[in-house]
Amino acid sequence: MLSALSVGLGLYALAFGTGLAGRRLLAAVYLLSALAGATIAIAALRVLIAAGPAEVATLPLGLPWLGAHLRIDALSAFFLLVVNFAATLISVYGLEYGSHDAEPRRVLPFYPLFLIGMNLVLVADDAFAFLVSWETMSVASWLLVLATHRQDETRSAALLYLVMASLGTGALIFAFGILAGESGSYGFAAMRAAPITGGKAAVVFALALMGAGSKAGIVPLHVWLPPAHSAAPSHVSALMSGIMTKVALYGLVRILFDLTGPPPWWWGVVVLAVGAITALLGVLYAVMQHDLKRLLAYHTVENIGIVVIGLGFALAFRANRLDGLAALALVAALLHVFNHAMFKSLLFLGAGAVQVATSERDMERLGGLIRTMPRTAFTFLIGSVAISALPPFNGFVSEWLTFQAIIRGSELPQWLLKFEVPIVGAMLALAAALAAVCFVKVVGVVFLGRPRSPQAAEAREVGNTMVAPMAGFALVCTLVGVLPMILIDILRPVIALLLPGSGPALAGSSLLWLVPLGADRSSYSGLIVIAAVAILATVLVAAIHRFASNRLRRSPAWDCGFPDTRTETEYTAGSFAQPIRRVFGTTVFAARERVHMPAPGETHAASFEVTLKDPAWEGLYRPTATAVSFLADRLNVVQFQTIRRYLTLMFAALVALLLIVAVSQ
Amino acid sequence: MSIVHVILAIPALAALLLALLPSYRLAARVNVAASVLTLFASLVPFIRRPDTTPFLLIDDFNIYLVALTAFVACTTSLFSARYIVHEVEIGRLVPRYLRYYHAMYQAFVLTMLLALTANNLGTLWVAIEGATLTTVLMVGLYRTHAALEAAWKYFILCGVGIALALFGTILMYLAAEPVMGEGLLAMTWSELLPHAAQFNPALLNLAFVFLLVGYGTKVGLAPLHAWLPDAHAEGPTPISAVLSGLLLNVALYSVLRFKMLLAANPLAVAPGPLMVTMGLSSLLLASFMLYRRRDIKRFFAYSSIEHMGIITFAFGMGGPLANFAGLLHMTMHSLTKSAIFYAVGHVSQIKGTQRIADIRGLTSSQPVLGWALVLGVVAIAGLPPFGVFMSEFLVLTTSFARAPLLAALVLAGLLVGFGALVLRLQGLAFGEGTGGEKASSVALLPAFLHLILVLTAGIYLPGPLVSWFQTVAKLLG
Amino acid sequence: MPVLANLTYDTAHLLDAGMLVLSFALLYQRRLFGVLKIYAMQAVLLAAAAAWQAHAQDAPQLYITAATALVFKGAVIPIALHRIIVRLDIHRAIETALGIGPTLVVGVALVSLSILLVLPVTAASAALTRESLASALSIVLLGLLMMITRRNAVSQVVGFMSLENGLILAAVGVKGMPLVVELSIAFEVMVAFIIFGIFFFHIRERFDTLDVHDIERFRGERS
Amino acid sequence: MTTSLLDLVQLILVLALAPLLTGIVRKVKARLLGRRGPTLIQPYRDLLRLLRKEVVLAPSASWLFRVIPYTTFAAIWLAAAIVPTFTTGLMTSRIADLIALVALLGSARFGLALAGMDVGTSFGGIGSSREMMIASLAEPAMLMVTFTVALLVRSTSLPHISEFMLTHAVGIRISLLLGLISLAMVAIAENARIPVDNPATHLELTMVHEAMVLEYSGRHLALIEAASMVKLLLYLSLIVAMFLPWGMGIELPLGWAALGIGLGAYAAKLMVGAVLLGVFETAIAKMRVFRVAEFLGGAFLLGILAAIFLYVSEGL
Repeated sequence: MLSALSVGLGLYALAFGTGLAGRRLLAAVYLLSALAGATIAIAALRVLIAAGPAEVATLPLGLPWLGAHLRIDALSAFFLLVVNFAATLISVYGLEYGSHDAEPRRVLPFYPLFLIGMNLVLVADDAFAFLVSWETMSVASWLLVLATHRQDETRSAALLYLVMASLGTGALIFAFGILAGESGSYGFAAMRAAPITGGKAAVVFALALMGAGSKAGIVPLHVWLPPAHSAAPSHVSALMSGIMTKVALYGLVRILFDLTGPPPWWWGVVVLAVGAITALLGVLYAVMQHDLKRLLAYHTVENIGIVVIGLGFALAFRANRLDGLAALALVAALLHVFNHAMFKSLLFLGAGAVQVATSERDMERLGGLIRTMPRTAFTFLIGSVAISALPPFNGFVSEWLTFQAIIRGSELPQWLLKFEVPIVGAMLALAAALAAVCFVKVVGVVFLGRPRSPQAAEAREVGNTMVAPMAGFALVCTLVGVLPMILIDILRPVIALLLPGSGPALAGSSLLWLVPLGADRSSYSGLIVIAAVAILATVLVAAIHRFASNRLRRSPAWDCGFPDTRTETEYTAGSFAQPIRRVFGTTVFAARERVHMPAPGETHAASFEVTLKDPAWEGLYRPTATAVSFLADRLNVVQFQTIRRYLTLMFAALVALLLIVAVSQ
Repeated sequence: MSIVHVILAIPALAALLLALLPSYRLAARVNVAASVLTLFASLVPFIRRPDTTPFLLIDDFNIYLVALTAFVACTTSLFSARYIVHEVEIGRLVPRYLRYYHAMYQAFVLTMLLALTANNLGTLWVAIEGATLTTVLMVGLYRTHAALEAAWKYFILCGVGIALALFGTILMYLAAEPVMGEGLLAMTWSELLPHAAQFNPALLNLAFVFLLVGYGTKVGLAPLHAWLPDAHAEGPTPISAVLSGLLLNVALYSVLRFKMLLAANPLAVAPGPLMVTMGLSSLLLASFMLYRRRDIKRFFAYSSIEHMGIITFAFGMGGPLANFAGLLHMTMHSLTKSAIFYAVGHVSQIKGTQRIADIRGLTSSQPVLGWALVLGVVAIAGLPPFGVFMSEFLVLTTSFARAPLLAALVLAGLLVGFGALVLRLQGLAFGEGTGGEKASSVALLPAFLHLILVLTAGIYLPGPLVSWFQTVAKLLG
Repeated sequence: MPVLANLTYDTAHLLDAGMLVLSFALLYQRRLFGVLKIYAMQAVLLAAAAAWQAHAQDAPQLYITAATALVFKGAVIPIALHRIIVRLDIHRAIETALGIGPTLVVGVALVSLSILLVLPVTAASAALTRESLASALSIVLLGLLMMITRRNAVSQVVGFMSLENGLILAAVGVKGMPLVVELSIAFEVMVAFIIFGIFFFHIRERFDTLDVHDIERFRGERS
Repeated sequence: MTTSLLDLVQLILVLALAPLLTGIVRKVKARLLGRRGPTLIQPYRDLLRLLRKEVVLAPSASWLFRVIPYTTFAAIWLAAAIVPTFTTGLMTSRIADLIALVALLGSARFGLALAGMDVGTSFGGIGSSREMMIASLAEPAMLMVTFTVALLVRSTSLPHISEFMLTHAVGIRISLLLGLISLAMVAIAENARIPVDNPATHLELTMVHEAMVLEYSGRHLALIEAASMVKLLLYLSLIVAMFLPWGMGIELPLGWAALGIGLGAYAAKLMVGAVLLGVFETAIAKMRVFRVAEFLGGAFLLGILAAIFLYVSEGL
């Protein structure tokens, strides 16, 4: 594996080099990246199947007395698989998409660098190497976001992103500071050997949640995510949303399940609450959004929340020695990590295709693309059903498993958890349902109906090199949805690593049947469901066309007798979201609708505008910004003093220090 | 005649020679040549370390600082040659002003090297004072009202500082005299250190206060920092580079020398708290000040104050790791900041302004220069894989394990400053470029040289350097 | 010989005290020429003190210090400053940033602080050293105080120089301090620079202009 | 009989009974309003008539529009077949548990809502958006009921639930009662019945489901109509299977007697359900669309309440 990894990283590095050379070598960069991704992904897959022992290596880099420790265990391998598999397809997509970039030179070098950073995070085995890779990842992605630097909002997004990323890194630095202790033993091995407990562990927990969470985008540390992810070029958005957030979650899992000792039960309480709030708020934000890529980014927030819920249950069960259930929850979480990486990448690539075809991100100006871009539309549709957690696709499987974990939540002894579990379940259910709403909106407004703008009307299907990766992702989504056990089998070594003695996860399951909790409990067979529906549908079609009628006539839409060909009369994303906005928006986002209807005789158009307030922004970020600028203003007077006053300052400092000494004697 | 004498002799002779040379073009070349020679000379001690004399010494602490100083002086002289020529071309400078510029430059280098290699507290003081005198004239080089004001302020504030430092030195002798007996011995650093344990701790404390305020003024610690931003902003850019890259380091070096003496004395009040306080105040003040800066050079000058604050904080915290971090950070900062000033110098020449607001979209209009600036700021902002990250990582981890509250303050300061740096950087380097650019021959070799060094240090530190750092860190307690 | 020891001690003490009193006088004095005169007197006293120390510690090199003090500070510098004042036609009266009364109060506080600092610290060292060190520290602080309470450049320079007097006094007071001559001379150079600076920079009135907008324009910040 | 055969019976049964059920409901309502009302087999006639008609398709309709009716119908049909009706011993009941069932219906609705958006008429949009809004509240409520029951039974597989309810002395529990009410409310909403929606309305602005499928005609419309009939049956049998599974055949192989009892009991329960629904619908008036949110919110909260009740009682 290590050899494969080094080969892969070498290829990435080569891609980085060629990227510096400029846009002529665009194809080379993306091909090399794809190649590298494939190499590492295959190796990681083999490691997981073989379920061998962890491989370690130490390089004479980084902290001189420590060196850079690398370690590839099942957990790293799984995430390596996720990252590099997705990266491979996305790189292929980049071959064509990249040539549409305004300034490829601002993307080419940093794209492989970004991937290198993420890969290194996954294999780092000491705090320093981990954080260096972590920040390298941030810097590279920051520069990638700045690829569209000419828009002002991009720059503000990039600024917010990098500052939040550094805040997270700061938190992680502190967390590792505690784990390493005053002696400064930064190696993960040493941390595992001497697990901390009590107050220190609590601080580490909080800091890790904050550090990894700010990168993963858990509420309220999510504000940077949508603007940053949507500002970047779409294949980069796919990397950031689909993959980088997973790397962040890897950090969380690594610290909470591996580096710290057995968790106290209240960790579960906190993580569950955070996850549930993140999932629900994320999807609510998304429903209110009409910018395609922003909407997808907000859904990333939601899905991160779902994963975090799974982790929360894993922690809670583990704290109560219910290792079997912990394993179930962890499988659900990790499975969702994989699934989200797949369908979110797919969706972002689809959004990219739409952008290439129409140069539009605003949903209100799209529509009817299913006729002009059928293949993109089809793959995007699959992605949408998958992310809406509907069968027969992969999103459903992981959420189903999460629900199974929730149902067993009653076996947790602590009262707080007992009360929390059903509420978390309710919020998760609500989130899932709202996701469906949101993606009916997306598919319905973007791909169905009639084009709302000339660009949308003149859209052309994108090339095969862009469609093929999307099709690949769609295929994986379907496959995992239909036969989830093939992936869950791969997950077993990870579970064995993180929850030793939990026994094989989902023991009762077979390739066909998914049985989480023992034979007569509950079961699901994606394959049979899809097969049955398919058979019944075909039978119906055959029968009806044969015996009833197969005649068909095209004629204008009925529309209750008032067909109106103007596309202004179409239902828009805004109007589609209105019911939900009425129900939730007013309370959560202080949503205000302002309608201006011109009086009869006035010629100008009527107007309708909606204002939303992000509670996190209003409550947390704006005050901070205000405080900083206030202090900056106050302190700024120091710059404008006379020399005599500066001397007075010096004098005061001297006297003060002298007084200190005088007192201390 | 040991190598140290050579190291000192080259700039001394060069200064004399340059004082006689009328043509600034020729002088610039001689300046470069002398600097290169000094650099080579300064590498010799790595091979054979000269033995200590009552006045001069080379030990683990200053051996790499001497090399660093010579190196930065050398690269800056390269940059300066190009810069000065252009300044004269655009008429901001007239050759008459430049008459003693290069002589002063070499004299300044001499004082820096003397201060580093001085084994005698008096010599050290004289060297630092000399540094002040030589730089004052160069800060005031443009003779504009602002430049004169800056130079004058610099002179007065540092003059008072120097005076206080002298008083501290006298006290230090007073503390040593009973143990070491009268005479030179009691002012010879290499002799003081072994006996420091028996000195009168109370006197040591008193002396350290004066030395901290005195030399601290030159380090630019808040609230003694007032001279620093204007001196950087109004002087010619090569001088800003050496001020940030060398002078601050050397001043801090002299403070540390005395800190060692206190560290060696068990009874003395640990100087830690004092340094931590001043370090933190500098860090916080500077990081907030960054937001309101409109002049690009003053902006980076404040960033220098910020970093001096971090370094001082690290040494104040003490302990092998924090001290190691401080030493590393000193080196990294001097390399990075001088590189940034090289880039900034070219930028302000090309744009014909130092107003941040008037400089935009450099990566589009001046790719190489723009990206050099981006790299520099990324490095100074403490982002990996550059060396500054390593030191900040060590400072934060070690201090958080011991004093969480202080560490949190440091992180807050760092983040605030970070925000300002990124904000300005994005304005400078990205977005639509502004027109009105004057052609200029850009020599970025020095800048990239520095940045490559910083990058390598971030990934791999050579063994000897590490061992020096570690021995010094031990001495610093 | 105890008597002689006493004599040594008393003389040194007398000189130090005299210098200290003159520092107060500097703080009190409102007219520039008066300031210069007082400074000159202080310099003379310094020279005497140095000479006395040279005699007491029989350290001949201190005679040089004494001589330089006498020549430069006692004569050359005051005269030079006198000329500058006349040449640049600087207002003869002094503006103070802090009223004379409060200044003197602060001064007393500083003196007590320095005594509080020095006397306990130097219990070990010779009485001679202790006294002169205490007064030296007071003189230094008072000089600094003068710099920050006066608005005129010249009086600030004088403040700086009396601060330097304090330093030299300390240097000569400390038993067997080497390099005193070199250090004091190095310091003279700086003082010379400053005086030269006043001339060179055409600083008629002040180190700093009080017009704040002006400063802001200088520092390229607003505007 | 072998179970595979029974599965087939189940599949046919749900399809065959669905229109009849609708017919009964209509009849009951007509009678309560003092009309004679159509015959019970009228729904069958309607469906057949529609099947024979040609399809009129808007020019802007895409392939999705034509595929959805079949898949939707197939999905709902399968779902109906999964719910145990007269016996718990069916293979079909195992392929998806309660949660998967809800999700399967979700997929069907997803497709239908997309179809509503496809032609690009404003009515389709209104219908889809309101349908999804209702669903977004109904689905969680449904899941909460599921949790409640699953918690008691420690399983989400329907046959297992029914067996448990039959064999164990569950007794009357507050949580179950709350769950039942909540489920009933969800069923009303999901089947577009009064007071949430009116299947027989012709006032477009008050329509939800009907507006969504407004553009459908011919065989497609027939399939959608049939689908909603099957769905109604599905929900009734769901309530039956979860809360009153009396008479279901448990032990396999199922003897003729048991089969008879099972079928009889099922038919009787459907009858009662239909009558109750008819009475309810005539007794109450339709509510404004945005009141629906409160209605379903109520159902949702009842569900949560039920779950908490049970979680806590489990804890004791």
